[in-house]
Amino acid sequence: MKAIWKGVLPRVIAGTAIIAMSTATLATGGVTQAGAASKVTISVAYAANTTFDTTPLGLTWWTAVKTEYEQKYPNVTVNLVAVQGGEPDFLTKLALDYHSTSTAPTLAQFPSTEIALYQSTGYLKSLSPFLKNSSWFAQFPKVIQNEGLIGGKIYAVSSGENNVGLYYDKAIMLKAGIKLPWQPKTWNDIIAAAEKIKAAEPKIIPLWTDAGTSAGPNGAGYGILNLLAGSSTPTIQTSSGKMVVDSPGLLQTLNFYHEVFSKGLGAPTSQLFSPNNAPNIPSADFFKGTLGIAVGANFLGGNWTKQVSFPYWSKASTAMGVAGLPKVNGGGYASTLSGWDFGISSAASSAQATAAFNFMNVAQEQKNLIEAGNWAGWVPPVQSDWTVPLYTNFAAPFNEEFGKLLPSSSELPTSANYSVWVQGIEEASGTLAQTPSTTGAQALATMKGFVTNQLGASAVTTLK
Amino acid sequence: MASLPVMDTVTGPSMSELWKTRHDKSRYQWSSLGLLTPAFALLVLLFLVPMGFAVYLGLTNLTLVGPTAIHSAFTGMANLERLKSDTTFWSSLWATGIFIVGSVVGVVVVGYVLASLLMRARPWMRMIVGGVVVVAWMMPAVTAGMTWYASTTGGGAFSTLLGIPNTNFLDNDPLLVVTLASIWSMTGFSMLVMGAALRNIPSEAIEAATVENASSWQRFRMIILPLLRPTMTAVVLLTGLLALANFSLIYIMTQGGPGNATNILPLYSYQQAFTYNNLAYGALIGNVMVVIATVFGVFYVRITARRL
Amino acid sequence: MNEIRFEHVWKMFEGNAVVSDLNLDIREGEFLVLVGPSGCGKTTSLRMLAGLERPSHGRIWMGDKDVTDVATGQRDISMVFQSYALYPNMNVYKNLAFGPKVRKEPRSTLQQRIHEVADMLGIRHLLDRSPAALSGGQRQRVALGRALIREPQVFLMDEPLSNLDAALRVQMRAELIRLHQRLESTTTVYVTHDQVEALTMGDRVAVLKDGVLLQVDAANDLYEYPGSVFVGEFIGSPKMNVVPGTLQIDGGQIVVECLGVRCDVSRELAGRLSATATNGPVLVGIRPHDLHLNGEAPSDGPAVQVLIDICEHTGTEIFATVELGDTKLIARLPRSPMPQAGQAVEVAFNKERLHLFDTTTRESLIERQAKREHISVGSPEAVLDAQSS
Amino acid sequence: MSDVHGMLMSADDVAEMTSDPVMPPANRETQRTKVRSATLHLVLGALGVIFLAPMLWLFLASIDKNASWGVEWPHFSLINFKHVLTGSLLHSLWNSVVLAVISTAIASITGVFAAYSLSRRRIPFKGPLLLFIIFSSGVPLAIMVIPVYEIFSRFGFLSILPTAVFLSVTSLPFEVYLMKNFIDAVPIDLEEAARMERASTFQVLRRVVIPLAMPGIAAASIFGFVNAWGSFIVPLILISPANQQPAPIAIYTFLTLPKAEFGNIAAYSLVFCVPVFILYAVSSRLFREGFVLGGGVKG
Repeated sequence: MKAIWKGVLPRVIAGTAIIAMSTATLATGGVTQAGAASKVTISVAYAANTTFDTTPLGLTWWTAVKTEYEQKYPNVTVNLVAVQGGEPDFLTKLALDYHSTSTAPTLAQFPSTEIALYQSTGYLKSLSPFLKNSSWFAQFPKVIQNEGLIGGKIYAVSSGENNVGLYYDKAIMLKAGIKLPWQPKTWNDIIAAAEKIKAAEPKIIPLWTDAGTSAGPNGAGYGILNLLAGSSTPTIQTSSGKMVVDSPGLLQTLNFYHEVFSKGLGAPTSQLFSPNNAPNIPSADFFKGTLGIAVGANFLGGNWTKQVSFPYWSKASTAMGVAGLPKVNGGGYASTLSGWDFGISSAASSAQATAAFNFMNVAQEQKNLIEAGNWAGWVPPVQSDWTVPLYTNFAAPFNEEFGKLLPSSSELPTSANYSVWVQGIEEASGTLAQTPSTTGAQALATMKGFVTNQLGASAVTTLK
Repeated sequence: MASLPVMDTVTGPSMSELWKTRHDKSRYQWSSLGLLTPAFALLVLLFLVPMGFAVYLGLTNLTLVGPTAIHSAFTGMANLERLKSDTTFWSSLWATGIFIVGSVVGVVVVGYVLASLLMRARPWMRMIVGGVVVVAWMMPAVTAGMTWYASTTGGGAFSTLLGIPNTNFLDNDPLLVVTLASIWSMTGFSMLVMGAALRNIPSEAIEAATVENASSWQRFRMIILPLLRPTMTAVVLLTGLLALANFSLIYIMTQGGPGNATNILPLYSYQQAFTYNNLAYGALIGNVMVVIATVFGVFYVRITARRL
Repeated sequence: MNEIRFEHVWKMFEGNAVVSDLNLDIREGEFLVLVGPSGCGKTTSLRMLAGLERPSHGRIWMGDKDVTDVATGQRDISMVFQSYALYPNMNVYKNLAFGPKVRKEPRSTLQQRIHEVADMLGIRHLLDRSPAALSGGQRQRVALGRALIREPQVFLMDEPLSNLDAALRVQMRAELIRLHQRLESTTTVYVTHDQVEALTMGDRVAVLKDGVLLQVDAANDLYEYPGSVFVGEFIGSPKMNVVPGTLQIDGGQIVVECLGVRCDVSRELAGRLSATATNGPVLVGIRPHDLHLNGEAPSDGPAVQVLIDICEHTGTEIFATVELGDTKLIARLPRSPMPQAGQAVEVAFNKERLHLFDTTTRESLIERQAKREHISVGSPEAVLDAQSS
Repeated sequence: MSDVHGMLMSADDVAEMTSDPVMPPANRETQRTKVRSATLHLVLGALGVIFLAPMLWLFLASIDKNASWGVEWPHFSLINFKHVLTGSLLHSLWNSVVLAVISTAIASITGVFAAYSLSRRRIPFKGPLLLFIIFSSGVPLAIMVIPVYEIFSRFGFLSILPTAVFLSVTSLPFEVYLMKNFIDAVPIDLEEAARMERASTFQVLRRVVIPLAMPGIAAASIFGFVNAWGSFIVPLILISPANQQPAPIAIYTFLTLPKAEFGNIAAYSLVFCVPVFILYAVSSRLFREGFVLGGGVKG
């Protein structure tokens, strides 16, 4: 079969293609710029619509970095490739682009959950030689440094992290008779508070917990996986690479969801399943005063700033409270940790790779890094930045609080099987939200069946 | 026409020579080939070749990302084995069946009802209702999907019109809602086609039946239905094929969810290929769709070929 | 040199011969009509001449050039189609200009030529109209005009009048003849199924049946000397009566028995009796014009008593179907006294104008005068012989 | 989506359904038939409302500066239209035009040649070829995006023009089938007349066959255009560069943004629908005129 592609077909297609491509260039206003011999051209791909809180903020940041970089390195031309669409679409597109060397971006920014996948495909260059002398990388906490560590080499470096905590509307809590500042110690404390809110204010949504598949694989990272992280067995993938499809922790987590939805404490499915970026909906609900508590990601706080305006809420800093998400039976906080990382394409020439790393250097300068964190809703990966006013003042007090919560977070696994597994748990959470009569055990059985079915029995395991 | 005349009516030495050469031998003009080539080259390159390639892909372990994205291997029947025990696939097939049958039945019934009622309605009614139905049919799938999402979600047009503003039809009965959307988007076509067919039914036939005192149901069953059958068959096959390939509408509305409720085969194929990265497995599901489409296609050919 | 010759031309469609061994010479400047019932191969022959069909076997010559394999556009002919084939997307002017344009003929004189032709046909005022806005007769003229523009050596017409109403047909018939006379050296080959049209228009008429050329003759000769029962019956209206009879040759005395009566044929006719004629049964052809009330004409043969069945009035005459036992005949009757159905009358036939045919070959047993061409039907070499003599 | 054989019908046919239906004579219009007629109009009205309801949001939200998913009385403003007719969204519309025009041109031009030769010429294996054409016009080619993606990615074709070529193939079989039927209806006499005038194949096509089969060619082209214009999954997967994405992808992207601008989505979708609506309106006229082949042939 492969011989065909080496034979007649390519020539025939190529003939058509030459005409086609040249017309395409004309038709679309000449997008490809041929670099002069002495010049280096690199392409930098990023998610146009999803990483930054708004599309214009993303464009502003990337354009600023590009301008700064091109002034420093006049020999290098940077093509910014803004990949459009929601997060799942961005991931599909990026994977498609990597698939062909002609479209593979020299430098790309993608979720940390993709690193292992891209590395195993051979898409990524090792960054270890570049990072040896990198001052900024040395300032990363170990857990963030290791995000891109595979087989002793580092393939991607973080430019910002997402973690999760509890947001609550202070006024509603007071009305429900809950003392402030509120800090639940166990999951039961959360349920209890939600029940009190329901009793006091029947019209508002007591507790937001992401559910369903509409936000793509990363949606679970802002919702159910944070509870799993605080369960008695938080493991998703064993050291041998098997996906956990049954464990006490999974059952605890799904039972928690069952309790939330069967008691009518959760958000309606019209919000949870919205294709409109469900994880951001709580910021609007809080603004409208229709939501009591949310298991929410760090970026919700930034949504209320004037720059992001999603929606702009000047009183958010006083009206809203933040708390750590407790573990199941107490004993500290838990959260997932997922970052957005830079990686350099293995298809890049050494000149391009150097140029790309220099681009990263500019992007990781403190001002740029913190601005990215502010506008994209990230906790910067450099620990010292967490107390810098540029960061803390942006969405006070939320940014500072989530910086404090970061050390108690744990990484999400990264593998091809993870995308199937996460679909399974999202479907399970969706079923619990959709059909509250479903028990946690039933949802777990469905998830186990689905993931086992998709991956095969040899790729999954059960924890006791 | 005369049969071949007896040879000896022609005599003389030139005769044997005469019969040797035939001037009007079936000649193919080379220019015909030139005229056909561009279109058929395109069809071969972008239809037959991909079709064959898909069969091959379905038997490999090619993935979108991961180690087998670059170095894929032929794995024979492994994907097929997996398909057999893939409960998501079977539930997707079931959903596809319900979606197709529901769409087709709805399109035919609603299309017929509209066509026959509009024939008897006043002109202004005909203009308005007919126009609305046709506009719904013309609307590109992306827009249709969005309008249906907006109108069936909580606070949307349907729940507002029905006075139950917070009811979320889309999440309560997803498969039903997407099937309704599919019917909505194709009824204009069947209404127009069946309207034309209805107008071609000689009114004498119906009048004759009326004179014989046939009830309106009898008239429908014994006269209109048999005369309409070829048209209906064509509508059934076409809408069936279109429903089978209906990706955009559902993708915009539910992306296959919630759960797998609306995950019909084209969406599941896309999901496997591009969300779970299993290009090969996605291609195999695509092949299943081609097989289903082929069954429709064969019927379609048999019906159309008669009119060739 | 625009003589046209079909030489042993055959045309097969799926094993059937639509045209069998056609041998035909068409003289320069001649108006030749191909006539025959539908399916006789006349249109196919014309289309072969036009180059729209290729003969299966044989050759077609125009002058000394073998055009069998020459493409249609290269043959210097033009054709008027039965449907007129006017391009509906072009107005009359553009229809006329189409040929010169695709042949890249000089534009300078084109308009003048079109105006000349349009004036000749009286369609000058129609030049801006689209074919859809024309009447049948006008379309016909445009089609002619389009053919004329080319100034071809050969003019082909495929039943050009068949789509016109009766009155217009007669008028156009005359115009076509006039046109042909004006274009002196242009040969016209004209196909029709209407024998009246054939007889009125053709310098010569070629009768075809089932793909076989039966007879080529001037109109009058065809009527006077039908070479076969078929030609006798096909040419002339109403149709010739053909009845069984017996021929008795007794020295110089030749007696024909038919319709139950005996009749001595005239000396003149007897002198032309074919050498192959022998005693025994024959087919006797009597034209309705030659079967009339007893006593009406001088050379009447014996009379027979018949019953009038149906009368057809043509205006000047009445042709009546009459019954003699089981035999039905058509006879010419006077308008007064008005014949009545059921009436018994006595009719007689003109014995000098009898036609005798062989019962098996159905070919004529009467030869022409010596100066006439010898026609032996169905045998092509005989045709060639006759033509070369 | 909006197929296909229905292209022969169109919006105006609705208006044309005026040809007299089977109606009882007026003098028999009793009380009963009046009640019946009222019922009929009520049922039709209800169906009309059901069909109209989903479109409500589109129209209301497009002129509402505070639009959401819900239907509500709009805060009237045309700002949404102003927003979507600028910058990259306008560029996406332009990409849609490029995609649809190129794909239509390829399919219609190659299609008309193929249709002509299938209609008029002796061709080896003509029967099987025609069956193949009909068959592939029935198989929705959009389900072949995965193998085509695989092939395109190997040759670096993941851009707008190769995608336009693929889209042309998705409409080609039906276009050929439609155009062949129309060319069949062009009288062969006209072509023979042209041939006798020494016209070449190209001249015959250009001056006689194509003008006369124009309604069919136009119908086929409009089908091809609408097919390419509305396509979603094919460009979603096959077009890699962001600045080459056509409007449907832009609409979809709109939907997935964290901060959805509902009014803009609705306005943009309406703008996106306009060409399709216009084409249908134009084509219905074309068809009606087209079926009359002038008076050149037989009164």
